[in-house]
Amino acid sequence: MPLQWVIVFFAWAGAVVLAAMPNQRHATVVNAAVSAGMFLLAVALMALPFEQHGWTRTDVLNMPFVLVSTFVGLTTAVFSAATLEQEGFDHWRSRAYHAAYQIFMGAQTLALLADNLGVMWVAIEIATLATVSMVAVHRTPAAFEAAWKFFILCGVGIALALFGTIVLYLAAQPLLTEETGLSWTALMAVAARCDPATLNLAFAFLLLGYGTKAGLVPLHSWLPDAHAEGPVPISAVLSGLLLNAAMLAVLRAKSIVGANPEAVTPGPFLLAFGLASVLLAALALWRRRDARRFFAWSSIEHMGIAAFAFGLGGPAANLAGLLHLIGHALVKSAVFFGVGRAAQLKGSQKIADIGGLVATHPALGWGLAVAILAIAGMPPFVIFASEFRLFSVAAAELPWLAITLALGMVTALAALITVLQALCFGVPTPDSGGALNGWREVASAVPVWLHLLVAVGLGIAMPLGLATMLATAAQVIG
Amino acid sequence: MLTALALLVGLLAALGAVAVPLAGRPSGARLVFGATALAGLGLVAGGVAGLLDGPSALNLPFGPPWGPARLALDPLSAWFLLPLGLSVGCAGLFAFGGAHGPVAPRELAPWPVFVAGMVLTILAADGFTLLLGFEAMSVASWALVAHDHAQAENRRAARMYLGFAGFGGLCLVLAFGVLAGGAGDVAFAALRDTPPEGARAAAVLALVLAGAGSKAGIAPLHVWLPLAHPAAPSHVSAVMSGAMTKVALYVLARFAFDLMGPAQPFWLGAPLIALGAASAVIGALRANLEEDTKVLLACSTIENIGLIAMGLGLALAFRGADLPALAALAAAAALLHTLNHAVFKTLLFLVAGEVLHGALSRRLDRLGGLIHRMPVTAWAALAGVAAAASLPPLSGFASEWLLLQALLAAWRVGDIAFQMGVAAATALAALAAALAAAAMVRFWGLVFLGRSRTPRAAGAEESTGAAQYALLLPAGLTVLLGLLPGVMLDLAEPALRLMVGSTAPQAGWFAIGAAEGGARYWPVPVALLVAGAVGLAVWVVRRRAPAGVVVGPAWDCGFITAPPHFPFGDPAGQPSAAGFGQPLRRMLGAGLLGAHERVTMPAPGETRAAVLQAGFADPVLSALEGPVPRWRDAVAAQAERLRGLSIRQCLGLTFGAVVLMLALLAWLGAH
Amino acid sequence: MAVVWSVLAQLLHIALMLAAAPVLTGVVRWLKARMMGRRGAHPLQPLRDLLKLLRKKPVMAENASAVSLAAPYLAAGAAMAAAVLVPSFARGMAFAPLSDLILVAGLLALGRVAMALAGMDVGTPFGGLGASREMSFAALAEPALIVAVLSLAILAGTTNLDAIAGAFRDSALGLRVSLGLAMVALFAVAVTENARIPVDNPSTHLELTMVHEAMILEASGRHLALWEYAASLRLLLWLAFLAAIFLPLGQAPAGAAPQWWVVGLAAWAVKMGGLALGLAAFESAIAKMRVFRVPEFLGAALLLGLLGAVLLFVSTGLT
Amino acid sequence: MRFGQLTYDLAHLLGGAVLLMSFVLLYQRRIGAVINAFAMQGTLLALAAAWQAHAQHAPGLYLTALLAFGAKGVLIPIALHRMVRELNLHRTVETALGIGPSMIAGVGLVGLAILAVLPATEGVRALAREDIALALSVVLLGMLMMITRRNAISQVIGLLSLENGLILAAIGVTGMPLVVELSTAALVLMVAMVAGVITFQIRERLDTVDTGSLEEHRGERR
Repeated sequence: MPLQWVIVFFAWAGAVVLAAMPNQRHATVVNAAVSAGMFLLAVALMALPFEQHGWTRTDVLNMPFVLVSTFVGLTTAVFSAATLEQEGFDHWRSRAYHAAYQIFMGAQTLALLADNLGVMWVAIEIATLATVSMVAVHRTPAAFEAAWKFFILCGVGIALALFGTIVLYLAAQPLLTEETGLSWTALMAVAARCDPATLNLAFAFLLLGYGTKAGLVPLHSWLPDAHAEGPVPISAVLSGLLLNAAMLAVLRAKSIVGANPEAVTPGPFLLAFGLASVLLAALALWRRRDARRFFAWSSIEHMGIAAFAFGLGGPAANLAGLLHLIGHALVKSAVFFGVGRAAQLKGSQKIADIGGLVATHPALGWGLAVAILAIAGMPPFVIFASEFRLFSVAAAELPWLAITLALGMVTALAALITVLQALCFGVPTPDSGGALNGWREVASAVPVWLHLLVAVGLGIAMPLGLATMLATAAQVIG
Repeated sequence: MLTALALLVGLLAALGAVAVPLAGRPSGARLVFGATALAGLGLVAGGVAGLLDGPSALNLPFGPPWGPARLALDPLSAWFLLPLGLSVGCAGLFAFGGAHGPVAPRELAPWPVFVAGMVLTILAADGFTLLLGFEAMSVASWALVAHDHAQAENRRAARMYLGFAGFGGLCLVLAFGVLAGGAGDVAFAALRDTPPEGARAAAVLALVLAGAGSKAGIAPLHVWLPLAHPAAPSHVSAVMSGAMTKVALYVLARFAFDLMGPAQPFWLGAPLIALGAASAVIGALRANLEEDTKVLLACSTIENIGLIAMGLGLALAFRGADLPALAALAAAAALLHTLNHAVFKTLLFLVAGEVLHGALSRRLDRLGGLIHRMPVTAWAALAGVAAAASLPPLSGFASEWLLLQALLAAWRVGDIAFQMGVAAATALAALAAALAAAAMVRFWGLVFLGRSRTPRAAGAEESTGAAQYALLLPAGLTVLLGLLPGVMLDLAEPALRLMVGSTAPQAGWFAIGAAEGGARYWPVPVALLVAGAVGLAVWVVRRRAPAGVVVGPAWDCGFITAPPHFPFGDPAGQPSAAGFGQPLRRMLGAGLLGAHERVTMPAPGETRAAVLQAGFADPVLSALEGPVPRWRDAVAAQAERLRGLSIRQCLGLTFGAVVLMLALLAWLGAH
Repeated sequence: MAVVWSVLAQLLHIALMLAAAPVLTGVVRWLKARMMGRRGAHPLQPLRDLLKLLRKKPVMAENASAVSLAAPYLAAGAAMAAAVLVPSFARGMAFAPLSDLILVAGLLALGRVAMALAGMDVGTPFGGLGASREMSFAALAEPALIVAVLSLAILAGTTNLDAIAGAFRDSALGLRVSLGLAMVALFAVAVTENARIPVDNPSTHLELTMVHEAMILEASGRHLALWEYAASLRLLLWLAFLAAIFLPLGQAPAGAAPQWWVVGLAAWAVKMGGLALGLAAFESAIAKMRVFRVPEFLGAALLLGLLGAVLLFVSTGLT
Repeated sequence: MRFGQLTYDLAHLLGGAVLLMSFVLLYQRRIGAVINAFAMQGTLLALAAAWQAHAQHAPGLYLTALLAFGAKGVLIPIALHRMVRELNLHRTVETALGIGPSMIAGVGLVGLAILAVLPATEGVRALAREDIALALSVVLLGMLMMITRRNAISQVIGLLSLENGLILAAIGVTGMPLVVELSTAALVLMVAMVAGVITFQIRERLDTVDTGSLEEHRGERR
């Protein structure tokens, strides 16, 4: 079995084992171990030559995401191991949670690695099903509500994506053989000769379908609630990983349509969705009272920024978009770790109930503060680099849109600062339990700082190999 | 030299990281502050060396994901290292002297990072590195502004501060983008190759004005300054005012005089002159009305930044009108005032810090009579105050003299509209300078003269040692810079050549000149003349008048004698901060700052006291905290209606998107 | 040789200014008194007052600081230095290169700040009130002054007083509306700076209106003498300044031989006498205005100055 | 395949019938009739799949046909009928948009679908074009049903009908790889959704799990 599949089935095998483990403490450790294994396997995969292999492919576009996604998966598992007792699971729910986590991780990795668009669709569907069950795991009315909304909207979304996939095949059908059918590699090869109108139709549905999963306005309604109601680690992986997988799917579709000169230019659509997302999210941020929902809306904003970058197109803007996705995955999950931990300590995730974290919990408070600064685009984190790149390109090519986008971002920035100061500064609010003992306290803060460290490294001292990969990938998307 | 400076940036950043564990140790803070003081010295050395040597460039082995970070040291950046170094050096020394025992890590760690960010901004040779330094500087100083975050007003200040910083950074990125023109290469060398023209040039300037201007405190983006400065520790406010605003002006100058190329029309300078004049007047007027020492000084900073911006704008206009000698004159005024203001404003903020430390208040109405308790501080402050009031022969006068000369020659640009505008700007500059003098008299008089207004002020204690040297050093420099502006202009010559391609009129080391053969200002002879006149007066009086004085009580002006529990006299018998500002509040404040006074008189027979309510509000701040959030909330409330949708209606949105998309495709297919 | 003459002229000028200051004040007072139908004190009375004050021991408040001791000397010194720089009977004196208009304004500001600080030193209500009003009025006078200077600088090409006087005397500039407007503006500034009617009343101690006197209420003895002397010097230098620019006739040119000085001295005496008469007439004719009307007075002066500059741009087509 | 051939005509006919059933779904006012119409649509879809399996010589499609018939023709309708009976739900369809306007909107959507597919050049075979237009119409009508009907059952059926459209598209494309797998996966999704409806005992609408608890959490309005 090629290594690509080994990773996926490693996770799924882990899921089976975890489903059978009655002891929650052991399960948390095993969960972390499986995630560590996945990360190591992903690193090993980096060492192999990039190629298309059956239904999967490794290339410059997806490998950085695989690496980031397994890394975030690992740190999330560590955070989860440290703080899971706070979620108050009985052993059934613990089993379900851990199994679902690994099913999700396997499906997520498969979605990134898939070359066959059908396989990618199936992987995203599995990931959705797994996350729906995780969002609902608390079984509170709000959690059910969030999970249900997530399920319905994303269900329709991925149904649309399937329709798009089918139409895409139809567009390329006369030029494809049964063996290569639905392979992205093969589709790219023949894209220029496909029927453009059918391609347009396919793109519309793929964009709307996967765009729903990526949380682009106006398809975003599921996102804030789903992020806010599940266990803390789920918010982190939803925001950090699932959105990226969906965005990558959009990119794959965009690159195919973009390769056909007669088809519509996909850029303006992405620009429109991106701008709408940023503007709406920037406004919505001001109305939030719930900390996790607040940062979920911030995810919508950032997906909008990435979509805008990809809509702009060209190597420079695409690089900005890719960097932004990677940076967002790292930093937003750090934010969710921090804010989730704070909510555990304060016994509430209302912004008004959390305050003065830096005074009472310096490591957590400052970690959260720095992470929010990073998500707001402050240096030296990678999001700063990506936003710099994006705006420096956009200002020249589409100045008015760039200014509109900037307006949205300033509005969002002001909201982020307000919330940052509300959460971290001021007079501390009283804790209501939630203390962790010994190593757990440390292990709950380490992921935050680790992510920030990596984000700094990627921002101002990215390894040359990775930088080259991303630059090449930016050209592939076109 | 550049390598050494780059290493210095790295060391400072590392010091920031090390400061976290160091903060807990008794001598940790002293170590950090001492190191930054030395770094300030190094920066001055680097600046002088950079002005004397030629330009140099350096590519760092790391940087953004798309290329290396580029550094360069040319005369312009070298010149701005001087105010930075002096300000940081003095502030570091002051903090070193004031640090006894452990300091909270949040107050210590951002400090070296703040300095590193400023140096990096100045050394940067590509857009990314510049923004990296710029925003690092902003974020680090934000942390310092927020260090005492238990106070709601400090949080408000920090929020406003960081918001402005983010806005400014974004504008600068856009400016780089417009300048780079789609190529995406933001290295300065590449930017210089494609100078913008027409609307693009105007767009770049507008964006830079918004970006760098918001950091420098140019109206109408100045409102964060008076909020943030009192919240930060004193040595930080000193550097924020003395150096950070200058770093922002450096960015402005770098764009306007270097990156945008020399072939720009003269009217590009007009917005700078207009906004500079507005800042100068607003800042100086507010300085006359504020009642907190640091806020007052921050407003004075706005005024001085406005004057420097006017100088830069004039230089731009002269360069565009092909008047290189006058351009050099205006640029010289701007550069010299940058340095002078950095020194005297650092001094004044450190004085405010020393007063806060000694008398435990920043409020003018709680101080008074400190010249008796803190003589060294008082006399050092007087040097700074006199310079800020642009009195000869101190440093502020020299640079404002140059600026006025440039303004008086601005009619040579030719365009009648420009001439009329600049005539008005001249009047405003003069108004601002005189208002600043009034503000400085108010500051020094209320803090150091008169009688103590509170027991704490009466028991104030002065620091000794390093903190005192940190006041005397810039005070001495203020005098020295005032007496020898010619030397500094000689030193600035390469920078002027870079900015406008010409040098300021040469007038030797002891004079500065408006033009070849034009008016001259000779500080040393003037100082000698005044000294001689004073000496003559002393001599005559000594000869004719009996020695000694009779000491008696001050005339109470008809007030009843203060009761015994007021050992320092009745505080109400002294002019208050608000009372001192009253004439200007009535004369100018009503129009410019919406100042108001309302007297509530009790009805005859009532025992209630009459109440006088007076106040003012900066219109920009009122807008930022009033209508703007209201509009935002109104729009947000509309947007929020999307959120109240049921799942079915959300699906409706998806459905609508599908239908719209299909309709669009059908339409596109038909056309 | 020229150097020697210029030094000599300068020394003569210094002596003249120092001596003429109290006399001018006395003359103005005397003229005013005569116009109001009083006999008036002898024109030399201010000089006698000064000598009397010098002999008295000053009384100082308990909490006065060194500022009260030093400020009178500084103010007098600054006024002297400024007076030294304003040309009187001759041009091209030794200090001519120093005599910059903006510097003179700066020296006057130095004296003003010294006085304001002295007023605040003891912490009496009047001192602070006077200081606050003085600085506020100065803030409004300064733009009018500089705008008037703008017109002069445009016509003469420099802000050097000596050079401006020379340019106005030598080159046939003729009568210009702009110059007239600038003169009115400068006159208004002069009135304000010297605390004359209608801005302030030099002979009142009415607490609601006074500005200048309020600051030196605490001064006595030699200190009061210095303050009074500085005020006299200021009046002299302003009138000399107006005379040098707007009435340049009769001034001895630069490097001229001493015989020209006699002419210059005579012309200067006449000019100053005329100006003193004009001032006295002006002061007798109008009433003191309310304190908060002063901004309008100075604002009008500023606008006139600006108008002058703009007319200059238009009329001469300086492009 | 060209016009006039039996293969084409029958495929077209079956596709048209599926679309017709979508209209029938929109037209029905009673829950029971809606469920029955849906069962009918599922059966027709199964038939279409079987016919395509025969025409394309793709035996895998027989499996799809079998699954479609089993799940949508039989099991899901039975489960929904039982649910209606046991939970004693309203028997009438509550509409957010009346039946008449829904029908008009439906016709409009079909027009839109045709317009959207129309630009496809003649290079694409006619069948595929027609087929995709039909499938797109079914998808759009399914969505329309989801958003214009207030009952949970109607909404679920709208979703299922949408999915029928997907399968119709998938089976119509000759040589579509993974078609069985994809259709199965889509079915799993739908079954999970139906299971969700049944487990959560959603009575009235998909929005409501328990209306009382929503305000506090979702709205964040205070």
